[in-house]
Amino acid sequence: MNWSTTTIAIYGLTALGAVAVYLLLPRAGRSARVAGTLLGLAALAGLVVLSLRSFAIPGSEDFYFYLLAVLALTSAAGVITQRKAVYSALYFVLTVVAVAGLVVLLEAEFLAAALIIIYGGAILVTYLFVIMLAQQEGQPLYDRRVRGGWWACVAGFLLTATVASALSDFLLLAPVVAPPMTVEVANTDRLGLVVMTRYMVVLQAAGILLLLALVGAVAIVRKRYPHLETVERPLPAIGQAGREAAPF
Amino acid sequence: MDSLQQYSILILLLPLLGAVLAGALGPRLLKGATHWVVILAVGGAAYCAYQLFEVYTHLAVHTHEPVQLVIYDWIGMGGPTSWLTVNFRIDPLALVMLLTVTFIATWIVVYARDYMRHHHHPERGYERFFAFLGLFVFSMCALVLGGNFLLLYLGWEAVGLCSYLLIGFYYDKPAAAAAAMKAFLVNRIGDFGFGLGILLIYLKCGSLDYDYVLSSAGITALGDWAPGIALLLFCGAVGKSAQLPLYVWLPDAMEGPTPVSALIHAATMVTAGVYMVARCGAIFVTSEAVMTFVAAIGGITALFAATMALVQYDMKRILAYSTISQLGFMFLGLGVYAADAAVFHLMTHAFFKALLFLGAGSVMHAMGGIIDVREFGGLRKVLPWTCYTFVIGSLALAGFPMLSGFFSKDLILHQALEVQPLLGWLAVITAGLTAFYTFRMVLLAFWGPKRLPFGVHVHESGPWIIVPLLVLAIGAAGAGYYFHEKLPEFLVDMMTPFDVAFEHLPPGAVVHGLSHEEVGLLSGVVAIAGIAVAVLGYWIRPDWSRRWREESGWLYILVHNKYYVDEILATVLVRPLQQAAAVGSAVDRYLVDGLVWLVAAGPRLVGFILHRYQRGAMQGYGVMMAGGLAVIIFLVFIFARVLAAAN
Amino acid sequence: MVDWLVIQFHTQLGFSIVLLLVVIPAVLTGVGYSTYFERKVSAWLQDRHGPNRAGPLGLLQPVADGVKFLLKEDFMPAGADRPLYILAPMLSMGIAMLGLAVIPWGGSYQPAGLAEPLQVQVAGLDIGLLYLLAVGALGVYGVVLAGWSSNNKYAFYGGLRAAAQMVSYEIPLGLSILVIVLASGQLRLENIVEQQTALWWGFLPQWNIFLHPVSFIIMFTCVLAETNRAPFDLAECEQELVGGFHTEYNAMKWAMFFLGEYTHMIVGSAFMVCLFFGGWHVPGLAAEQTTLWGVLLQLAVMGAKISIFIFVFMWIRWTLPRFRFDQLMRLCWKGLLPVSLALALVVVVELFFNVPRSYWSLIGEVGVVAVALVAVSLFRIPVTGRQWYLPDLDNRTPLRGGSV
Amino acid sequence: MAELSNYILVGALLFGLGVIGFLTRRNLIVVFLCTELMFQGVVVNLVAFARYWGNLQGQAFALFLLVIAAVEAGLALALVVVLYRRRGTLDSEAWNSMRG
Repeated sequence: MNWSTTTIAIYGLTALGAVAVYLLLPRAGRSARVAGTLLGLAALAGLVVLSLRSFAIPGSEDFYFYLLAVLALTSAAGVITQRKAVYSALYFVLTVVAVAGLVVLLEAEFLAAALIIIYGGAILVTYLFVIMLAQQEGQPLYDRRVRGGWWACVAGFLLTATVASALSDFLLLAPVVAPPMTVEVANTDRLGLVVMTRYMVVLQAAGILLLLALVGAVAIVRKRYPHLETVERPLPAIGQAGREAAPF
Repeated sequence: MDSLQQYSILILLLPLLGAVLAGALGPRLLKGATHWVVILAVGGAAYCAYQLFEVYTHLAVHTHEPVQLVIYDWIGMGGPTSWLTVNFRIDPLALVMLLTVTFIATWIVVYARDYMRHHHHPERGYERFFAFLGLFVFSMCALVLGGNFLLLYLGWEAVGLCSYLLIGFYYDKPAAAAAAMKAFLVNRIGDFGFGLGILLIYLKCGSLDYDYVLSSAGITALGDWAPGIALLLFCGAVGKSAQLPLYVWLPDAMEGPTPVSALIHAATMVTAGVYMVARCGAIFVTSEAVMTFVAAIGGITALFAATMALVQYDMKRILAYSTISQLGFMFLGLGVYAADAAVFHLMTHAFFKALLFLGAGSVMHAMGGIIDVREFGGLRKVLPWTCYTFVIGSLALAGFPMLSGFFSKDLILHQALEVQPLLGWLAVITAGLTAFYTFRMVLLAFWGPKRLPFGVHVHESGPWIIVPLLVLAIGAAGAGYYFHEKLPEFLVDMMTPFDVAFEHLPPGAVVHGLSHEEVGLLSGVVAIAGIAVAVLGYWIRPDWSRRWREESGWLYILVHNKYYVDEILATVLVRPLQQAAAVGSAVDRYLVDGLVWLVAAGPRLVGFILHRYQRGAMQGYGVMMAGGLAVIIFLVFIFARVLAAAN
Repeated sequence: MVDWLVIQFHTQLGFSIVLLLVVIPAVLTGVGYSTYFERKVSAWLQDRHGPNRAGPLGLLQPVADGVKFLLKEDFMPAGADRPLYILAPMLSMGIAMLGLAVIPWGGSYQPAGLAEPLQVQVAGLDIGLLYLLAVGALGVYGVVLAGWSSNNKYAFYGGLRAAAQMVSYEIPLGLSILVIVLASGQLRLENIVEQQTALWWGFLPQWNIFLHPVSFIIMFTCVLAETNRAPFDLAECEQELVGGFHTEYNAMKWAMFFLGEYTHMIVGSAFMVCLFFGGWHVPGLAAEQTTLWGVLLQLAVMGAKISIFIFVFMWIRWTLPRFRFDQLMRLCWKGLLPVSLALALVVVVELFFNVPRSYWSLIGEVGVVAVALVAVSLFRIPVTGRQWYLPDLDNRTPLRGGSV
Repeated sequence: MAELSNYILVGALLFGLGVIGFLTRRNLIVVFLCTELMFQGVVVNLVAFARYWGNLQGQAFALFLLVIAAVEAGLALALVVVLYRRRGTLDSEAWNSMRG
């Protein structure tokens, strides 16, 4: 199989996937979910078959790779096709877990743990929190139908297909095989050394960025208007307020 | 050596620290106690300056050699070794300046504590004021301590900045804001020349260190450019030290608070020009013509400013013109190869002029901000301390025998009469005028019948004001006698280029007319005569002064209007510049802006067509973006493939 | 039997499977009896008898409960989100049990005829600590989803509270663990335990609790909050929210929440024991115990230490009153977080200056706390009380928009 | 052992799915979720490159990417809350007052 057939295959399968996603997207009227699912699975299977040719003998790691990759992609599709935002968020958690698994396969355990702790433990919980705060009653209209789905799917397909085919094309010309890892020092230690020496300034900048985001988020959300009922109440004298006995 | 380094760094850092603390903590934390920070800082700097002096004079090596301290490498100028360093040069000249500056500044900061607190202005900037003062002392010390021209320039501009900030201290007063602007702009003219001079020095010598530039090798490297460079540097001195024709900013600078006038515009900053010329003597003496030019500018400015001081009524302005005049004396001294006398005069002048300004400030303080001598009189009884310290300062300024001004002025006059007899005699006349206008002011303010402005509760100032006055009065009275032999001895190294040049003057250029004692007698007589005339005209027979004024006719009007210099400058310089600016502005507005508008019209047209497709929905833009990106990547990919195929 | 299996597989894998087969039933039984224990403890604390009907001393009570849970009607509230409603308790319990994998239950075991010793641990990960943190981070989903999917306001508030609380307390938790990680330079739990088996003066084991007591207190507090135990059980406080997130649950699904909570407690206790109390280390006994009996002894000691922790949990629950929610958050953000940050900083500085692993760190920690106390008392930082310096704002977030 | 191109493909597809979701979904929160999905694709790519190039720079960048994601989540969600308070809806089409 030479490069041009690979490219064509990638284009074709991506297009198939795009059609599947289009069918799966929520919209008014009857949506062709079953057809979409079948098409999507077909596209995934095609991709698996397409990439299988690069293994001489598939090993157990490859099995895990396919498992996690398929899991990541299906759950990612779930993120964008679910009608309820909560389900989107949960599928996203699944994606994160799958990606963390892929990252473990790539021998970056620390990053995998960080992914789960930060994404799963913090970011997505915050998302859930906001979703719940902001969406009380049923499914609003805007979640039940997408808009411009067709154009978006074409654009996304074009982007994905060009990127994927371009990258894998160049990589196919010179197949890159992973060098054996020299595991004398644990991944965490080495990553720490890199981050703390070579990327010290970036690390500092990242810290400052986080601080800024913290302050910014508080400043954005904080309300500056006093409530009408409480406006009249005089403020307690400094240092006295803690002493007034008002448990409720 | 170590202690030299420590003390010199401390001299710089203490005031800076004081300024930063006062500025940062003052408004919130220190408030009314801000002065303590700056007093301690500046006083500490004065102490360090004294210690520096002690250590320097007790060095085991040959005395009075300049000591170079390299603090750190500052700016790499290309090449592995060529660095502009921050280095200090400690030598007698720097020490004299440092001691003078820090000593006077200490007492003025003390004085400012009461003055700024009970001031008639609704005071908002108490902390700001002290922060600026600290910053000024830092800048001035950096100027004096610096061992190269770049540090000199840095300090030079920094003191200019402080001067600007402090003149415009009452920034809500239009006059103050305008005066600050004027000072800054006029100084720019001088500093432009100064900067050019420094650049030329670097071009010619490849170094800015005094050590090299002022050595014989450096002077040789400067070659024929030396006189030109000297003139350019002098240009800066003319601006900073308010000499003809750039003196116009100094009288207006009196809009600032009085302690500022005393410290910056009388005692220290304005003498930076004198310091600079003395420091760069080796460059200036390369040309006799330049020296003559310096002397001429100094002598003429002295006379010119003294005549203007004759007819002023605002005490601070009289003192300002007097300052210009005395600075003229210093430049005269420099121009006639008597640099030690000039520096000596700088020091004594710092004492008595600071004293006079502070005294005027005390009067102003008592009068509720009024400083025009026509509005009050006979204050001798109500303000005794102020009055008598003021009289001591005035006597010193007038050159009354055995007071400090007498000694320094005498040295300058003697040498001037020898080298430039014409300017020398002019200076003698100026000395007489000085005595006259000084006592005119004293008599108008303190003698005669008691007159007070309406509604002012007059009171003598408190100890925070009186003590600095007394200390400075002691200095004004005794410094001349105490130092008149020691200082020239101490400064003998600095004098070497001047002395050498003096020895090599062509025969006949030096006239040996009057001996030292005769000149002393002459100046004493002139001073006493000036005082006597003032006493006659303003105390014993007040109607005489009125008659003088009326009889002098157009001359009086001319002088009273300050020779119309401001107006002439406005006509010759400012108006044409404004016209040119108007033309430029019109070109900018119609021609350039029109072109820009035309250029902009294209996108506007495109935007007019496209704007309807902007629906404000970000995802619509996202679709376009993703599609466009995909097309670009696709094209790049195809292109790369075609290239690969072609190869 | 064990030897046979191990030799059969000739690897750690076999032993891990054996261990799993032992640990999971043991933990589940332990969980069951924790509920019994909890009731007994609360009874003792309140001077009553507690369960004493089913079996001798009521020992069969958990069995009876189990039967009841299984036989009860499985109820689905109206308008509930069906898949998530079912998924939530499973998540809650399953994720809690994931943590058991990296806990070192004992030291190393050397069966006869095997060249290399085996770790008494299901999975010895390089990043065991991080794994535990990650699993703990995921634990919140069960509660949040239960709250959301029940279609019940009280449950919903419980879920929201749980989300905010767990996300917040994860930060000081991570920082206090970071102190230990920094001090020991290890991310493997078993190595951290082994480090603590050394002795001071020949008799005192070098447990981290002696070196980092403040870090332990912070971690303990955070574990209480992470497991939703009193006094931090705001997500299920019955006075305000009926049953909180599990208001609508009953039967086995409710039991799974219960099991999840107690498993969480056990994992948390095991975590703390490993970090601060020498794990399986038996004081007074050499660390190397490779015989079967030695390993069993270590397992027993580990179990005993965990049990003590669980007892402390219960003791606290039945002793301390519950926090108010704003107090809870303030305690985290204004109390624990700054102190744990300062602790981490102190440890970093000590590491930087190569301060030996000795009482210096103790002094540093005590110093941090002293400074914190002084700061709190001097500046009156409202760590749990009312904040007097903020103007009265409407802090209620409108749930339906448009209040501007 | 899987080849680099396989991981790249997974990353690209994740990214593409994120793009499609970003472009089609109207719920602001889901839109932001989709940007995080794109981040996931990038993480896979970075770590894969790091592994196959035998260095750790990709991992370091992925770590910083997590920081960016956290920052984005914090700020974006704060904004969403404010927007929701203003209009009472999460529909991205409610916010088109910047149209030309």
